[in-house]
Amino acid sequence: MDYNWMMAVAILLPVVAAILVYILRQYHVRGIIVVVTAIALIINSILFLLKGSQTFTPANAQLWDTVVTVLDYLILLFYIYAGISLKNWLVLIFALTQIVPLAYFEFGMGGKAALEAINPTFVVDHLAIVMTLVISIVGSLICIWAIRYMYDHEHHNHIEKSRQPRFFFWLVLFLGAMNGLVFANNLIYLYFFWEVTTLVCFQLIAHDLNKEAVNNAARALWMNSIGGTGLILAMIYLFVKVGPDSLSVAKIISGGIAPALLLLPVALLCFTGMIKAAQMPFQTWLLGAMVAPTPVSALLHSSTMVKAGVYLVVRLAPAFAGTKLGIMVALVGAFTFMAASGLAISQTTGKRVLAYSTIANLGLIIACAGINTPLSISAAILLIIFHAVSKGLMFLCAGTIEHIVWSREIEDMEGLAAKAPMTTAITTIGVLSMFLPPFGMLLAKWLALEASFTIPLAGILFVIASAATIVFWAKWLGRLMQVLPKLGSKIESLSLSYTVPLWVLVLGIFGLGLGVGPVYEGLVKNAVANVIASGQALTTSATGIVVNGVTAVSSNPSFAVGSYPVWPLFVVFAVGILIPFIFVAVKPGELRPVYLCGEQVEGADADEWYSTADAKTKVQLGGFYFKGALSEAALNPWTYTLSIALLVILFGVVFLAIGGAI
Amino acid sequence: MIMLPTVVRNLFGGPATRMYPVTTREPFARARGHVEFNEDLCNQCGTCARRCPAIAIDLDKDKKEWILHPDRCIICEVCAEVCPKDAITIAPQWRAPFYKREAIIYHSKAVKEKGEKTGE
Amino acid sequence: MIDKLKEISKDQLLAEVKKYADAKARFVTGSANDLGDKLEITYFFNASPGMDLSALRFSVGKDEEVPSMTGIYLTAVLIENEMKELFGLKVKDLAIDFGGHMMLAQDSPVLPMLKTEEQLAAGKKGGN
Amino acid sequence: MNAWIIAIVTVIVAPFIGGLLAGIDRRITARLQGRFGPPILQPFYDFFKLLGKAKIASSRLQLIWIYGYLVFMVTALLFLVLKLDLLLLVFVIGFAGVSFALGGFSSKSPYSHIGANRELMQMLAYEPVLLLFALGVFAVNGSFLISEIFNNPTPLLARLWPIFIAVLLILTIKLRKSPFDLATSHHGHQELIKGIMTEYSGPYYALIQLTEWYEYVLLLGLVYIFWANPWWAGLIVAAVAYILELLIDNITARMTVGWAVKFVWSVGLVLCVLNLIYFWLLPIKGVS
Amino acid sequence: MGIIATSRLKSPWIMHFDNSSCNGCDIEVLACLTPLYDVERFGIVNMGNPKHADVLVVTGPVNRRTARVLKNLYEQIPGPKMVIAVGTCGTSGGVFHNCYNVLGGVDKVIPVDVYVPGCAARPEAIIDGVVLALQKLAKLQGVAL
Amino acid sequence: MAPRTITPFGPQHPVLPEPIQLKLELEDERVVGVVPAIGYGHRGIEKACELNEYPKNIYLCERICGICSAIHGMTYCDVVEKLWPLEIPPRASYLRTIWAEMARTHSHLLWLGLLADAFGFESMFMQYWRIREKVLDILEITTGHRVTQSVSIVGGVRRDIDDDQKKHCIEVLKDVRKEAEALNNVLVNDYTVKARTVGKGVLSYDQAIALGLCGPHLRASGVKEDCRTQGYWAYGDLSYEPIVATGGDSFSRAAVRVGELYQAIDLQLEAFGKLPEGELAAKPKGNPPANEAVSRVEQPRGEVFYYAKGNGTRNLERLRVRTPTYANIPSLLVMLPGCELADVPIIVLSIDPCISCTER
Repeated sequence: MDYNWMMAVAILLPVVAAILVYILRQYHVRGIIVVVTAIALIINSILFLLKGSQTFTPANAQLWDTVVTVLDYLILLFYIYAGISLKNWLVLIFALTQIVPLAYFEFGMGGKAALEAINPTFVVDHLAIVMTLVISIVGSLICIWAIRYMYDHEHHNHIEKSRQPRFFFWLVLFLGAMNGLVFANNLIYLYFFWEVTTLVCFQLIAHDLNKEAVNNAARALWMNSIGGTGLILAMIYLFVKVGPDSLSVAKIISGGIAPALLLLPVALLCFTGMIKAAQMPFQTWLLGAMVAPTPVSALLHSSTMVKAGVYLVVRLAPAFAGTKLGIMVALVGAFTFMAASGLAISQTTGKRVLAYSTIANLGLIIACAGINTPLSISAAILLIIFHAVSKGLMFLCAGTIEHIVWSREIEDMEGLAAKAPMTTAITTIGVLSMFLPPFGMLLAKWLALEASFTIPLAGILFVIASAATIVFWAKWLGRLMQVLPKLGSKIESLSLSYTVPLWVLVLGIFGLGLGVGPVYEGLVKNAVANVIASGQALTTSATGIVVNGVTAVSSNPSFAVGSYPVWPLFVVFAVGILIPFIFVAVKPGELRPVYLCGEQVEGADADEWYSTADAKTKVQLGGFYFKGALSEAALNPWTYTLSIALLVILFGVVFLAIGGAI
Repeated sequence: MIMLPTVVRNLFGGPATRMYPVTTREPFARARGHVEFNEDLCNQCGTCARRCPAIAIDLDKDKKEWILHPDRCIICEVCAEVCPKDAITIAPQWRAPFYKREAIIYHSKAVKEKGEKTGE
Repeated sequence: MIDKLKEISKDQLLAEVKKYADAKARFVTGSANDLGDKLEITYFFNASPGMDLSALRFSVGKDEEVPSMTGIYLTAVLIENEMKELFGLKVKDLAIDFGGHMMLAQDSPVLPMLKTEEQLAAGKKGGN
Repeated sequence: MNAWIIAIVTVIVAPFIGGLLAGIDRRITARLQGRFGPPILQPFYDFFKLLGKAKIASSRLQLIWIYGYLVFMVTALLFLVLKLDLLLLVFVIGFAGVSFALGGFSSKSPYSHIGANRELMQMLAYEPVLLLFALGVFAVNGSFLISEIFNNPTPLLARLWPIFIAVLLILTIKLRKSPFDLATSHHGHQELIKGIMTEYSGPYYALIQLTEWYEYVLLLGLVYIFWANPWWAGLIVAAVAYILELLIDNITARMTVGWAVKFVWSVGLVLCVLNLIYFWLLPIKGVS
Repeated sequence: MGIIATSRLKSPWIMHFDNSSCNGCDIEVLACLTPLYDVERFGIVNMGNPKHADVLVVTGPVNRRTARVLKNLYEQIPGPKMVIAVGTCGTSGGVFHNCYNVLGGVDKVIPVDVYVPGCAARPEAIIDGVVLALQKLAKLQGVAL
Repeated sequence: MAPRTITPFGPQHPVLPEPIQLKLELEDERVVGVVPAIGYGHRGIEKACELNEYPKNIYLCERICGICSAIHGMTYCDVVEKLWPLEIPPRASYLRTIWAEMARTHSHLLWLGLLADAFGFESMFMQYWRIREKVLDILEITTGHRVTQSVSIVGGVRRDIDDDQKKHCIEVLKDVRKEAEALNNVLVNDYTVKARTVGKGVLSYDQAIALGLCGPHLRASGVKEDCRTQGYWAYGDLSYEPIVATGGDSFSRAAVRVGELYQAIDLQLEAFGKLPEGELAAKPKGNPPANEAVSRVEQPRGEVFYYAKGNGTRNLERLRVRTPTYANIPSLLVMLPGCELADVPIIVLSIDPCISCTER
């Protein structure tokens, strides 16, 4: 297929589809459009993979430049409008901090020259292909799942005038913006797509239009506007200090610019990425975003949009290789990993746990980028892939559960295994895949730990975070399992719109996990090479992965640092969990009520006991949340202080280095 | 840590265990173990039955039987104390466990003539 | 004989108990007795520190209500519940009400501590 | 194919060693308490008796997880005897632990529920130490592979003794000894009855015992590798560590879970970190 | 399964339940576990939980409330199981025969295999009782004790 | 929505030797609410005492509680003797005192062992119970039974202690004292033990009075009250001073009992030294007269209160027994909320509960 068409499908098709779903308001028509778009995007992304690394500049470059410029200002003007109409001064201030320098840059300083100076406009390398695969496949599945979810959502909330067309408009539009973002080479284009994602984010968080939703949307908007400001400042700095043609991602990472000049703009760009990736102390916007309907959380706030932040940091890794900035990036990421994992323990709402887990894993990816060795970059890119699939699945599970028990509270999910065995089974796989072997997430985390020796402090933070991760996931899973000794619960019937994406993602988890060797060889290895050139960190075989000692510690090429037998571990998983799951049976006569000190009410299914005055009392089990020691109130003063200090040190290091250079 | 000397002393000092039932310690001389009845002395006065707090002793005056319910006896020694003929004694050996609750029936031999007053 | 026994009426009860509470006396226990037509209630107190015992006594008809002293001495909650279920004393405003099943199970005898006719008869005979 | 033979032999022999260790444990514990104690083979009697008990359960799910506990514990042991990746071994133990806790969660029993939560808190305490142990091994050998430990003539103990002390703490937790006998209780004399194990009985409880035997061997194996060369030195270290655990069990009161986490973090974790910092200040072997 | 039958005799785990006993027999049951008598020599372990127990050791007379508890506990013990009634009150109600809330011996509620008399039953007698119970089990299974 | 756990704690529970149920409401592991459910030990002894002839009640009252059995019997005899009133011979007073203190020795050793078991210190439990067997042996030698001593009758005692037994007892008591010292040292000074007991279940002086506590539980809060100061039996002749601690927590309760353990041994030794010769029992004349009497005796667990009313027949009209635990149980309602689940056994045990006493 023609590359023009492929780019058009990737970026413009979602725009067209978005407009169509907005105009054609019927449920079924909308479904068809979304499904067709999804399939087209998935096929298209695979074509990108087959085509390999390419560059692209649109035919009517000037026309598109103008479109981008105009839309930029429209978006920023909307921010100002939003700030005024919501009476939210932070939104207004940070909209102004964007529009004023942008206008000054483009019109006062002649920044428009940069638009023409940069060639190509888009660079589709392997790292970008990894991203577009994630966006197109996981993103599309989430959109399909959303069809039914939004229907149920409005039905349950008795919304008379459907807002679904509007919802899907933003949702589908977003896929195009994300593709554009990861392909963009020109920083001005990058900025444009960046702002589109921020706008979509704002619109979708506010979707339900209640007070909390609007407030949280505004918070997301102003925080990400700080990031936007950072991007603009980086562009201005590069434009002034280096020249118009330096506003190109390829140029920044090619090593063609003096490192001292690059340090500040790269730091600013990383800062922008960290805000998008909700790193501490900017985590609150992502937590607030959880009020949105679950497809939004799944698509924007876990598997794709926030990945834009880490994508930017990983992409820029060559630009801070070997600097203290790299160490600081690693520490900010590692600290976020630890603090967010710890805070997740005290969360009572399923989606907030997922949000903290997302923040934590994004932190890990950023830390890997900061460590900046072939091994760690491999870990980072594997994490991007596996996290998107697993966390996407987890959000879809959370949403499906939400529509079974009509609550987002973990406590209300107690005993879900009896009510909805299939959803529970899928959720179980999702949770296990987040933090345990043999699944990909653990593999990547294991790689990250093995890579952490260059920045020891990061390694220690990883270790603590890993332990906390176990606690909050297992705790949640445990609540689902807490069932009465009932036999034979019926498998729940769910709409295909729910089940197909869920099962595809489950297959994806197993497929990617088992096929991590080919995935690495065929995809990740090249993507790593896009970031860091030296050597090959891993060797894969049919059964597993071996971490090579070549670049890490020893000059002896046969020296292995670690090994991960992938297939044997999957066999162990099958033997230990799947086979018992199928074959362990309990006969009705074998069931006994739980031990309640001898006072249980008779009958195998009773969960009551005789208490004071022989009255029957129901057993109630509350989850453990350690509200005293681990709550946000207790930990946040520390996390804020430390994370702000880390950011200050980060910029301090940069300014010291620049000062030294001058 | 302060417990360390004690446990180490235990380890090397050998166990304090009495290896019952391999070796059995003789019961103490006046321990209250079980009730023994001397058929030859009992005159069926019934004091023991009346004073027993656990109704463990029955009398069948017609059959001249003195009936002990070992499953009810609390070995309080009252029967032995009140018996005017010292027909009841308390032996130090404890009563062995059993599978079935059964009364033990004795025949009183020194029964007085009918119509004579039973003493206290 | 019990030294320092003070006969009162049930209406004076709370006021008298309050005096003990104000003097920081320890509540020892209570005792009820079935007199046939009435219940005789005795409460024992100990003037702490020391072992100085004193008592309050009143009698009530079996259908009369008695105020609870659990508001003053929480620890009386057991004895009041016990008198309620064993003697049928009607106690008002209990801090924790076990509903007549603190000691007794659902199939236990009802008001087991009330005296039988023979006991009452024997008691009168012996007392005279 | 050699690896296959080692694996099969391990799977068969380890429970016998573990069971004997449990028997010795009970005998020595009895002697420490001034008692005579059970026969050394008592754990095996218990095991076979449990196999012959009637099966009862209070939910199907709880039975599933116990297989996960067993299989992953065996896997961890195989990682050790096949001298694979130490870091991954810790994660595999983690799966076994999570599986065990989930088994506890999988019934509506308050005791196993609280026990499972305590188990997770204990994991919070010991996971970092074990992971840092792996990092420490890396700092010494430049590799996470256990085979490299055996190739190294200097014992780990010489340079990782602070981590060794921390691992002994973890051993106390994992062997479920006082003061950390919190989540399940060996003797069932605590506020949670038998914690997670409360609802398992008969053959399923036998499976837990079997898993514990594997765990004993695995844990002492982890102690063993602190002095892997020559082969007998590690055995002595492991034996001494085992006796030490029994002593500690008998001279301390059981503590609370909060204390356990605080203590292990403030002593064990700090020891590990100090040990690692010492190494990171020195150049790592092989790194230019 | 010879080995299982043999093991059953060598590993009788007990669970002790106090009905409404006076404590006398309870402390004697506990005393059996302590150094002087150390029933762990016979593989006896005191389990706090019916689901792990083989032998239910009951002390005290059954009263109207514990009857329910006793029955529940008995049902939660997986078979094969034995019941030992310890003490005179557990056997028959003993000195509490005329107390209104007492139903009587343990056998009013659940089947009892062995009675250990005594008020309070001595530790030696309790050990004898367990041995008697094991003899009964051995006979049922057709293996030698 | 508050995620809380509501769970039973008892009646069959390994750390509770006796049937009582606490309905616990937990937040994580913190106790936020507690409701006790009792009645598992209720037999109806008070009524049976009215139906029995009065001498039989000795044996029934002894079985109110098997741990303080001897003192229950003595107190019953004491209150019935007060109905006449009947004077008992001095040797009987001394023997009662000796046996009461011997019972206290064994009871405190038992309790110290159970407390050790409650915080999972198994070896300590075993050691206390090993020592306790020695005390049980001398109890059996002198009274005829390890547990239900049954030595008291209305008017005096049933058995005597001869010189050989006396010598043997003194020897054993000194030995017990020596062995207990090593263990008590652990209990009072060991870090892990203190971490589990200090500051658990604190009651102030005023709270202790308001809750009407008694016994070591009361004295651990600093209230110097002990029934033995009344000077009944031989206590008036012996040098006696109540042992008091001021912490008001579980640790102080253990400390008071440790002190009383030594004191009990000292009192026995002193009483053995002063043991007068003479009759063992006075014979009561006729039936208990129509009168009422109160007897308050210090048991190991605290003050036991017997109220008796005679009516001239062979039966008592009313016997009321208030046992120490009856007074102490309401304090659980105050002490438990706010503690950890792991502290529940310790706090419950710190009052040395005797449920069979409480519910009779």
